[in-house]
Amino acid sequence: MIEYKSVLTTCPYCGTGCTLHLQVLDGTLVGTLPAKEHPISQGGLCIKGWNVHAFVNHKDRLRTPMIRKNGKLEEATWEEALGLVAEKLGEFKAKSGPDSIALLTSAKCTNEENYLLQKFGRAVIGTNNVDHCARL
Amino acid sequence: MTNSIPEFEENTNCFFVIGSNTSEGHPLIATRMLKAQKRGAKIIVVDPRKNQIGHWADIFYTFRPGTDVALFNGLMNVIISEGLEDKAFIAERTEDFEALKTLVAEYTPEKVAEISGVPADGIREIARTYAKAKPAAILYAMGITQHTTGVDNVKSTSNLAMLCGNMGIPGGGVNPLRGQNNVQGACDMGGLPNVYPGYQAVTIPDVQKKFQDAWGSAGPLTVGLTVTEMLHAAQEGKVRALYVMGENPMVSDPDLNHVRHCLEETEFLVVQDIFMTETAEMAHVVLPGVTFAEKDGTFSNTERRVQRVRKAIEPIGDSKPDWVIICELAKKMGATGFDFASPSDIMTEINALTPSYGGITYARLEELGSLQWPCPTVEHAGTPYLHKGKFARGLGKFFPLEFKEPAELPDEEYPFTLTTGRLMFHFHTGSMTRRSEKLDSEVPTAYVEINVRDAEKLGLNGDKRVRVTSRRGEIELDARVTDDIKRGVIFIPFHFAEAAANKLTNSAIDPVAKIPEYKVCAVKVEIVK
Amino acid sequence: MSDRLTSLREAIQQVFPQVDGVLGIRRGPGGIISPYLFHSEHPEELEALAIWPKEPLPDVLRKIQKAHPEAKLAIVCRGCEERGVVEMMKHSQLNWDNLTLIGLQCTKEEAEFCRCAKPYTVHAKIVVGEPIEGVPDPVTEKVAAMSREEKQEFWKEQFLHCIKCYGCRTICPQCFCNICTLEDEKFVETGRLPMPNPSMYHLIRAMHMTAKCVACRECEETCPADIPMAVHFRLIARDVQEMFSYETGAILEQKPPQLLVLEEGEYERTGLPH
Amino acid sequence: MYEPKIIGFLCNWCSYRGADTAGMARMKYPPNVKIIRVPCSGRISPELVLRTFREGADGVMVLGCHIGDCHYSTGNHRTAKRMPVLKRLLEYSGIDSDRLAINWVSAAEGEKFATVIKEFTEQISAMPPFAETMKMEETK
Repeated sequence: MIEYKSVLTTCPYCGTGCTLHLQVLDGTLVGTLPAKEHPISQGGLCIKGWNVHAFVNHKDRLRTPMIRKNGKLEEATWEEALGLVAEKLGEFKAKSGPDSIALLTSAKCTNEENYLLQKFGRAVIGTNNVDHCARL
Repeated sequence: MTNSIPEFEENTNCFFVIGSNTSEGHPLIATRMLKAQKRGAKIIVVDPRKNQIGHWADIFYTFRPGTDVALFNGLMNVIISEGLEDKAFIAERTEDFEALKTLVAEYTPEKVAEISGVPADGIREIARTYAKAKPAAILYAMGITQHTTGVDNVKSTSNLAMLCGNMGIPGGGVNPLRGQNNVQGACDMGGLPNVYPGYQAVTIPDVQKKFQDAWGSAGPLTVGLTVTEMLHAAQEGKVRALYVMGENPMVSDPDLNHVRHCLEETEFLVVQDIFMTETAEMAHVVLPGVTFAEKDGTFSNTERRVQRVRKAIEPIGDSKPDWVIICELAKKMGATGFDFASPSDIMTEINALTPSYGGITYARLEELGSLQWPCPTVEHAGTPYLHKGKFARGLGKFFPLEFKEPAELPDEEYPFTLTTGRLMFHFHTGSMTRRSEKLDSEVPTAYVEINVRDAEKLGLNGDKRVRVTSRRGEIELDARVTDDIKRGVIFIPFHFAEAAANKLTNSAIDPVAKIPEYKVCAVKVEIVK
Repeated sequence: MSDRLTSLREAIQQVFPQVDGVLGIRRGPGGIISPYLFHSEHPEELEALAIWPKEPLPDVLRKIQKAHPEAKLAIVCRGCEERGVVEMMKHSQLNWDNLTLIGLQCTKEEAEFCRCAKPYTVHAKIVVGEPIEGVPDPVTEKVAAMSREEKQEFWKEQFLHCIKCYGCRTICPQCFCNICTLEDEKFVETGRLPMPNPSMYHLIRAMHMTAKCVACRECEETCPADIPMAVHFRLIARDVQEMFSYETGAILEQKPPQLLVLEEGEYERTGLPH
Repeated sequence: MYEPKIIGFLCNWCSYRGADTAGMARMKYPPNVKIIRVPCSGRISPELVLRTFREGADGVMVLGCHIGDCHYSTGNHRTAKRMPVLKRLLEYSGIDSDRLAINWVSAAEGEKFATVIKEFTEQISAMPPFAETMKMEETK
């Protein structure tokens, strides 16, 4: 079956909040279309919005976790990488207290992800050292 | 933003744009202003550079970077001395007007002209146009906030808006245009050192208890560190581990040489991102997250409008949605309360703990498309504009503010003022747009804008390569000679790591908001032989 | 309106057995519409079928057919979209033999929104709705009646509003070249806003739309700055008809004039010297 | 009176040789036209003409072989089809289309070449400089 759909989503660039359609053909992105009758973007987009699909499949995308070994970042499994992060954060928390750890959430991630990371920082680590680039 | 974007087209009669390159930073908000202009609304733009929006404006003036408070005081001086203020609004809804009146009386248009470079008659013209065209909206962006007087600047905008009764009405208000798609949401969700989700202060014991009850454990009663403070603390060894999700301080933060040094001092740096950013290259562990196209969720735009992000394709390679990574990490550390099956589940928890998001559910977003907070219950229709009838604190407070000079002024050795900003074709640290062929071909690398006459004085004939140096660092890049920038000011877009404007910028911060002064620092320019 | 929607659903169901998919429009979250390929396996999806506003379907069709050249596809098309499909076929962008057209005739309101002279299909065998007469185009007439100085002023202001989003080019069903002159910095300067010579972008595009514009007005609709660029295309379309007797998208067998040599009698109508 | 800048695109096979013929016969014509030799008038696309105006030309001429004499048999048919449309487009945009001239000059027509150049130069000289009428560069 040939599958073509247009997925309505929100532009990941500036704060205007234009929505757009990602055109998906057989599971791959083939383009962007604006959303007509949307209260903000009104069927239009800027040049960044029109090209929003372009970086998603870029060859530079990170595909596997990486751990620094002997000064170099080397590919690792999720198990190893998350295991190491959990171990280290636990260690610092125990040895130097929760405030020896700081977290940056992201103006590029979703509300849910921001919520989770600050919850992680406050509930699991126990610090208010949580910020993001709002000022930058 | 206190108000909404659709109101600009329908209601606003005057736009006062200051510190915002709207046509490049927020193109579709700028074109909304054009639509309003066609029905007679006036556009006023004041900026050190004549951007495209400046070319569209009915009234345009350049001014000296960092003199915003003086300019606002001058405008209010004219409005009060000509009796154009909204007396009923001031009497009913505000306090401390007399103090403001006394202070701004000192700021005559002539005096302000000397400080800001806007001619006295220009100040009168702007003041009259703004005051007579109700509803009038003030629009600003980082040009107002990224100063050591950032908080004063913001308070000045609301002083002016209240003075003319432009608060709590459709099409008016004070409208900071947020630069990133979800910077509003990141703040709303408590991605700040002083508040839990929904701006509930960490210092209030009842709030702490609320989150302890919900999560089993919560943060301390003391305010945490901001980005800038974290980096200093890392250098001092007080912060030993740093977890960075989707940020790139190695390009975005001020005084990059210092940032590099701080990150090198960090014992354990975890970076969760979609590309090998300049920051990720320094990490001990790199976790591959996914782009907006590969996950579900919500973003909150600059007008507090919460909208859905929908998964269109499967994650690339072994990458995972950021929310999945955090849940897995938390569980690895033995935490409970991270068993979410979907972002919709997470939103249910947010609904319960964040009063302003109480009624923003996935089911409602599916039906309505978007909802603007505050939206406390599932019956609530959302809030297009704030402060209707009453301010959150009761009466609106006027803040009499004296003008203060920026932290670093040009001098003989560093005679130019550097201001930084954005381009239409790129975004923030460029990690996405510079990997987009079309966008990259428009502007493949950094440049510095310099006034024609300044260029002549330097002996720059045409566009050539120059070295720009500040007290903190130096970069080499191409010059772009133009009429559209004030003399004595140069502009460098901050998207480009190879000629990072932030190697030059000053990390002096606003004492309250802790925002660095990106918009003013002193530099010199030399031709590269 | 709802009648047409029901009839269109029936027409699609009727076509389903003969094709691998039917390209149409569906109404999604928040009432926002988008192109979608409907399948006979999921007739329930037709519940979300929509007809207005329209979407640039011929371009979507081209993308699908490129990936699936053998697939039998149907497309719901209005007059303009049918013309779009015909022109794309003439420029070897679509395989006509594998296509079924389901014509959708526009209402008067829709035609007025598009200032459309031909709001009806002529080739589609299956048709929904009754064809209506074309409507006048007051915007084009207004510009045509201006003096030279007024025209210059008018376009100067319009073009200054251009934010260089390339939306008009990207959404156009007739802009399918792999290499685009508008992205060539020899002609359109890169990286500057407002564009130093905005008329270069717009006049080059107008020339490239000669005998190609199918009057769907998608470009004007997507323009954030509301530049009425179709005015140029429509005025030129009249000239092309007058000089080369070519009506874009109308006759399947007629080759586009810019690809061909001068025909008998054409030279005399160009107004060039002898 | 100002000296207009005129660019003449001349096809290699007919018009450029026509210019040679005129030169060899020492015919007099004004020096305003800067000649650019091209393989065929059909090479001159509308965007090249527009760019020539952008770069500061007050007038542009495209001279090719007579219809029927094209070295590539139908190259100049393109010219005959595109340039009239471009002239109309210039008018719709508020630009005097007389600033663009299309003509046919064979290798033997030295005299015609001199006349065409002379008449076009006079015609352009009678108009104000292009930059003054069409402020294409205004936003720079």
